[in-house]
Amino acid sequence: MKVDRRSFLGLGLGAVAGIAVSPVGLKLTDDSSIWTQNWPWTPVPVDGEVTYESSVCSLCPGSCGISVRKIDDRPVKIEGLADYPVNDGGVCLHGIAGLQYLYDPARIKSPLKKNGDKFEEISWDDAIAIVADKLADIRKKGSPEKLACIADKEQGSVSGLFKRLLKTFGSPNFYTMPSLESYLEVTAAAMHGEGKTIAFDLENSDFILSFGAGIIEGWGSPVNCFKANASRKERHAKLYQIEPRLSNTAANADKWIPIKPGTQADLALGLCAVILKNNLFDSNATANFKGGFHKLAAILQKNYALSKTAEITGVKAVDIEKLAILFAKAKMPVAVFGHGRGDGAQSLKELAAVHTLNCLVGNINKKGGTFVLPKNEYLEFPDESMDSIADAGFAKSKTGRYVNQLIEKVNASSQPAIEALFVYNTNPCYSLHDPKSVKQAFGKIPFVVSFSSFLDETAKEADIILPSHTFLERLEDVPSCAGLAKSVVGLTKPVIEPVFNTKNPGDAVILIAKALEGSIAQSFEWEIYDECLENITSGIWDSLSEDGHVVISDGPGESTAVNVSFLADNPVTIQAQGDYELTLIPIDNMRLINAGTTASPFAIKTVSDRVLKGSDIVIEMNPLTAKGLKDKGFAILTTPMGNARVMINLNEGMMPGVIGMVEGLGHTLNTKNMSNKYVSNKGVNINDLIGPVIESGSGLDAAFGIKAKISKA
Amino acid sequence: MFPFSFEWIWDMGHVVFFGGLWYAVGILGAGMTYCLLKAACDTINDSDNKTSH
Amino acid sequence: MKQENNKAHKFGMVIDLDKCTGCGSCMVSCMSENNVPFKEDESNKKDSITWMRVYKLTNGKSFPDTEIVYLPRPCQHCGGKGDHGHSPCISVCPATATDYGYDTGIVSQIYTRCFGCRYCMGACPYHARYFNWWDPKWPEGMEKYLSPNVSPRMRGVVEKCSFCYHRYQAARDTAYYEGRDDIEEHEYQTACTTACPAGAIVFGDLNNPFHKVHQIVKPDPHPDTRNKHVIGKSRNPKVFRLLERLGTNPKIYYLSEREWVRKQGDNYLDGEWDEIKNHHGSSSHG
Amino acid sequence: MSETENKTENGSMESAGECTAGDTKDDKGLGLGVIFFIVAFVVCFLSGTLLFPKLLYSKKEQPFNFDHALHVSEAGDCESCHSLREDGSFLGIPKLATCLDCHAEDPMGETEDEAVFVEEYVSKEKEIPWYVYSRQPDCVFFSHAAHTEANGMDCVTCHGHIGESTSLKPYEENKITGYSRDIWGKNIFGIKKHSWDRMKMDDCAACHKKETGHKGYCFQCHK
Amino acid sequence: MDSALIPKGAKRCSFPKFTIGIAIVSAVLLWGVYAMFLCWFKGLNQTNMNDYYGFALWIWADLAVIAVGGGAFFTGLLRYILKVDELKNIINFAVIIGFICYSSALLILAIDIGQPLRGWFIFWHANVHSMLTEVAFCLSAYFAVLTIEFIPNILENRQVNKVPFFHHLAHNMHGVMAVFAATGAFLSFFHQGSLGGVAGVLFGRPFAVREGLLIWPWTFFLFTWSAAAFGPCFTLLITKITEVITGKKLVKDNVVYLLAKISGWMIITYITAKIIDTIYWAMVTAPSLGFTLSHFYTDNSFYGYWILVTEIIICGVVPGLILIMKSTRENPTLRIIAFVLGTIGICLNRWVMVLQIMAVPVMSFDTWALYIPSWQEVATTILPVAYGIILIAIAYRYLPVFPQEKELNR
Repeated sequence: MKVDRRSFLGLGLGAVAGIAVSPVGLKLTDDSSIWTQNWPWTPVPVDGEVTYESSVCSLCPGSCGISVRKIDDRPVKIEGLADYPVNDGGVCLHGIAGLQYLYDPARIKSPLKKNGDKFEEISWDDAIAIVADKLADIRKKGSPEKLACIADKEQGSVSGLFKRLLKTFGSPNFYTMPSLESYLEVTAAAMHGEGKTIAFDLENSDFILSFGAGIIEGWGSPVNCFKANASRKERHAKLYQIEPRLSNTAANADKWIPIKPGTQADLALGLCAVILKNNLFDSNATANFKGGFHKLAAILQKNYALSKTAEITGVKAVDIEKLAILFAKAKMPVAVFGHGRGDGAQSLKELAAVHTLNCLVGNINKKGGTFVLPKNEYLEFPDESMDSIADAGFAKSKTGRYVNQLIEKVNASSQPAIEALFVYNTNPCYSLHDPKSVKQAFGKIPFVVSFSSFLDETAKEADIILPSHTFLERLEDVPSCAGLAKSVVGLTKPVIEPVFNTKNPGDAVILIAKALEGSIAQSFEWEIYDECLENITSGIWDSLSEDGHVVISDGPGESTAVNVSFLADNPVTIQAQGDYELTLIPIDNMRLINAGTTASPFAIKTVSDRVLKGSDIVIEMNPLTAKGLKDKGFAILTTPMGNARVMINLNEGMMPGVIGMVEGLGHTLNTKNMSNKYVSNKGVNINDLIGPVIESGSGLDAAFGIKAKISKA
Repeated sequence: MFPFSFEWIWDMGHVVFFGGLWYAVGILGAGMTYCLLKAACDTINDSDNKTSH
Repeated sequence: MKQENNKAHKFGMVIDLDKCTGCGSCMVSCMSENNVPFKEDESNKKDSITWMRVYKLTNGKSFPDTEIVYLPRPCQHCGGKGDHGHSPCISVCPATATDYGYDTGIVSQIYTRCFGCRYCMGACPYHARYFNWWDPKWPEGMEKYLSPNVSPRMRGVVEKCSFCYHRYQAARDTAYYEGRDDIEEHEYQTACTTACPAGAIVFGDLNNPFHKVHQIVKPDPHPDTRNKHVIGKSRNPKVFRLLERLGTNPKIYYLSEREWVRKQGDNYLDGEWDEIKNHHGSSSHG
Repeated sequence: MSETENKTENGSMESAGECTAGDTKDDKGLGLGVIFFIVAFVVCFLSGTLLFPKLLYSKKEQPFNFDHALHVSEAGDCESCHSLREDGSFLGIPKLATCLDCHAEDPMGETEDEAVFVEEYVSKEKEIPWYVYSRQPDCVFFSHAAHTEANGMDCVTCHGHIGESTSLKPYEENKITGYSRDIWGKNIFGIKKHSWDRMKMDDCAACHKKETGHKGYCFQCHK
Repeated sequence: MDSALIPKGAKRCSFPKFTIGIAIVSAVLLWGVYAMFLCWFKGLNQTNMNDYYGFALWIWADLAVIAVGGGAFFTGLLRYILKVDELKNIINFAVIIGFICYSSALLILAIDIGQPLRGWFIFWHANVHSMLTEVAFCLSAYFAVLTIEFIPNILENRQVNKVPFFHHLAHNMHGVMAVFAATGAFLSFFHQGSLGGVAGVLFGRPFAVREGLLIWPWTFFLFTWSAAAFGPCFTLLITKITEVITGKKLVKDNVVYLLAKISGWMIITYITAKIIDTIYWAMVTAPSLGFTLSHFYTDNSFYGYWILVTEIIICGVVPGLILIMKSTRENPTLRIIAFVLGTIGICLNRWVMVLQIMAVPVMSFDTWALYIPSWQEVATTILPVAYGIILIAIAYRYLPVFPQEKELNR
């Protein structure tokens, strides 16, 4: 039998026909496409039972109630908590994106110790021991005041524990970063006496006069403000916005009044002058004025005549007059201060001038006006036991009045002014003006301990990092602040087991205190932070733990005296540093965060390409200012502090002569083996371009911007 | 594509579209089958002729 | 079939542009709810997936008369000409990867069916459709927050807003379990609606006169007198739809007191707007 | 050049010669071709039908055997364990906690499987990694409530008589797609005799068409 | 070396020279293939396309090659159905060009989709309302027709034809070619049209949308017509290029004149219809949607009125006039100019109907979207060109493509 060509042909054809009739072809075609529908590298979320857990978001001072949707024990979505007194179901984009912080690539996964320019992982026991040893040394040397702490805020039990540690250690050097709440307290202290704070009842006011406060840019308790703003339409309430730029608040307001940057204080005083001149003030209210009301009135008539105010501020005289009358005649007007988010630099002159308007129209402690309230005090720490070292150290005066002065002092002295520094929940190496000098100061402090959750700019400067749980992993009390009319204490609850080897910062403090032994350890009698919290909030713990929040007060306080002595001394208005022609001012953008934390990848994703393009920051200027620079072109922005390459956005909403640059970009969250490329190395940190300008008298950094020039790149 | 596939509905669109299409494809198939068969026959006839000669 | 049509929902949305602050909560809530991925650089908005996108509109005037309005734009869930369900995208999809739910009025997108020809994207004048140019990747561990209610998409397919259809499915499951025929207005709300801190978004059934969205929009059930393809035009003169003249019949309505904003909702020849704005909302039937 | 040309000429002459040679033995050649055709056809068809599924699917044993029949007789019905949650979602295969509602720390029976259950999972508090025969891909949304509650369907319609089985069959996983074989069906041609033989989309559609008059819209079953 | 395969009596360049030529083009081909694999394995992020430009360079290339490949169906129609006998001297080449164009088009589609392994869904899960479905079906079916039309020519290769079965097959296929050609013309009519319909049905895109007849927008008919008009132009252009490269005259002038004349008249009638369409669209369709013509041609850096003038006047009316007038048609230089302009014109038309549609903003607050292709896109676009050159070279070398070659090159 000869196998010839035809046999092969037959064999081949037979094979083809056989395969064709078999299901192989059909099945493989089907399966290969199904394979593309289930690529093994595309994750498949695991299904399970849906549950909701209530908690409180503590990403910003807003302290909104949140509802965390979980699938079995896995949180998958954060939503606003309905009926929560602060936000009633609303929630901002940063809160919603909270879960991204949980798994952030820049999270610190265990305690770290700096070794050269690298960090090494160490155990918690070792880390606490190192910190305690170092602190014990300082104490042995007899200068316990050389331990300092910078925290994000004054309120709350964790800050309380830090303060308590410092006090029992023997140091008065507890600092907080500038924030709206700190300005409210400074203003209240200057005008109503110590230990008070101010709140604005925006949701009941019928005329909000905002001196640049970004009511919908993240000012105060953001979601609460969003709601108050949105309800204006139904309430027929008005919002007038005074600032050099057409911000979102200005755009959403009933009227935008552009003003030369840095002259808000002058306009406020000008308005006061008109009100006084036309007898539009509330005479019952002015009866409470102390500290030279007549002196102030005389100064106002002299220095803030209409034409003069108009000249200083760039607002037309008729408009000023109209505005003053409108404000004074409104049923319940309220004047609000704080540029943008209100946590940037501020002068006391401006704070006081704006608040004087409130005092003049008599809205203090009235519904829809401003509330002067005692500070949110609900914590009852047991008395601390102090040894002699502690007593001596704590009695000394603070190294500087505010953080800025602390940094300045550290940089100025040749001997270490501070031996050890704790940094908790804040990022001064990013968010203070001129971060370079802050880093320099950190370099001069021999021992820096960070309690950060992320390897941010400040944590990178630390010698030891004791990583904190994120707000989704820990129990903590969250008092509302930042001008919120209701004072509420919320309870942040752990909604997930800690993802990494981190601790509640409260626990870390307790451990350190216990390791220091003696009277310090005695002052920290609790085993763990959770026990401490229950203990020190015993007055409200039951309802706090049951309802997740407690409303401490819900309305105006009692009438109060007004002290105008600061203004009566006729303080000078702060001028921007430098002598270039243009003024650079920071822009607050709701989709970014300008405090220490970086915005989440989701939030960064929503940022417009007219704010951030690739890794280039985009600045805003009026076409009249541009002088030949093209939209979307590149330029070099120069200020006395340095320069940066920027992209141009020609924007008719900018006042001519003013350049706006967004805050919250230019983070550098990367080291050799840790980075968050989604949010890092994008744009420029505006604080690099602005230096602090200290207001005499108040000591506040009041740099509202800086002089700048721009040239083609 | 076929009346048994999920998207098929017996409506004008499907009847006209696939009617036309299957008709055209049918002609092509039939034409090619015809050519192939005819060629095969011709080849066999040719060789028959050859061997008989 | 007819009976079913009578029962049919027509889910839609009305967005109050005067309340919208451009804060971005809706965008993030959507991304978080729907497992939308993110990548290193998202500043090229032409390849950045945001089912809900907030546009910034200006009145074009110079300082200090400039005005800004933000316009959130989800998928418009077009009903197509005459509202028959032939939206621009559905009619062009060659593989039936997108269809019109006649029971809900929702335009679907099935990622596992889509083979990525992108014809639908070309057809959509709202740019509401997005292509997965890249494989979705989450930083290590972050995939743990993904929701099982929405399937993550693979590279090479188109995706878009689904009106959070999974929430409708979940609400219906509960209703079935409790032996109810239908769901309540509050049971089915999209993620953007619930997230909006300004309460600018209202969602519900446009066919249901008890729903808030119907009460604000007051949709005209008859064809527009000037364009027979347009159905469901709002009888509220402050309410408009985007590109209504094209006959796409979107289910997203916008509300604004400002005339310049309403004008930017569509394209007009010179002088046309003045004529149209006077007629706006007054249909021959209404 | 001319040389090569000659060679090819020769070559073609040869092949032409061969052709005529073949032609002379025409019948035999054709016959052999037909036999080869048939043999190849049969071999390929059979391997495509019998061998191919063996290559395509990998068999996996369940962690231990589970006696459905016994549990049904003890616990009542399917819903006793495979229940709907209060939000109407389907629990699927119960968690260990559900098992422990009846099973105490000690084995109830004396089978080896029960021993594995107690030692490996109960005492270690580990969930049992069952392979799910009817697991649909991630893109599918299936509402059990819509089928069992709203329309009173029986579990058997889709899942067959698994409740009467005393042992678990091996789980067969498609190596390409990762699907359970039960989705395509045991029959490699995709032919089914019972409503529970296959769980492809077309099977859902056919039933929907029959029961509701409409195959349904994409989003009804997809996510 | 390969002389046994070369048609009898035909002179071809030496094998090494041929090999070198092919090798050079193959290098380009491989570059394209590399880019193709990048797109397949890494995804379409390799391109510069984006969500605004979902359709871009490749789809243009796709439409363009199909348009210029229209010469095959139209010449076939004339040759087999209308029995214009002279065209038998160019039909083989027209078919080969068509085959190249259509196989390229299918390849381009396979690279251009996001999920190539699911490409068959377009057939299996077809949505009959989509123009793209119609394109896919008719394109594939017509590609089958072209293959069928190409087969006899392959079978006529000197060695292949020696096999009796193939000899008979070629003969029989010639016999029924009219049936195939008729089917091809039917399919071609629809898919060329559907490609036009692809743009014309986009009622969300006022730049693209056209009114029309029943379900077919005017662009449907314009596309078919323009492919029939400009396809032969391209066939003749490639014939001329082949003649220049081979240094031989391959087709008699009378054949060229005839086809050029037909093409000319088709162009003139097409361009008249196109002008009417454009005017109607500019005056009625677009304004009814709130758009003026200037909206489509201003406020951007690329798409100006020049494009309209170039497409319609310079690359439409001008070649049409050249080709219908005997004196200009028979002037070799002018004729070639007309072919080149015609080819540019049709490609420009397809460009506009793909890319400009994507670029024009529709929402009043949207902006123009322009895009620059990445090298991968360029490479995969050049890939079919290289493949075409190779296939033409091989076909010309080994197949009796031009019946008049022997006669003209004694």
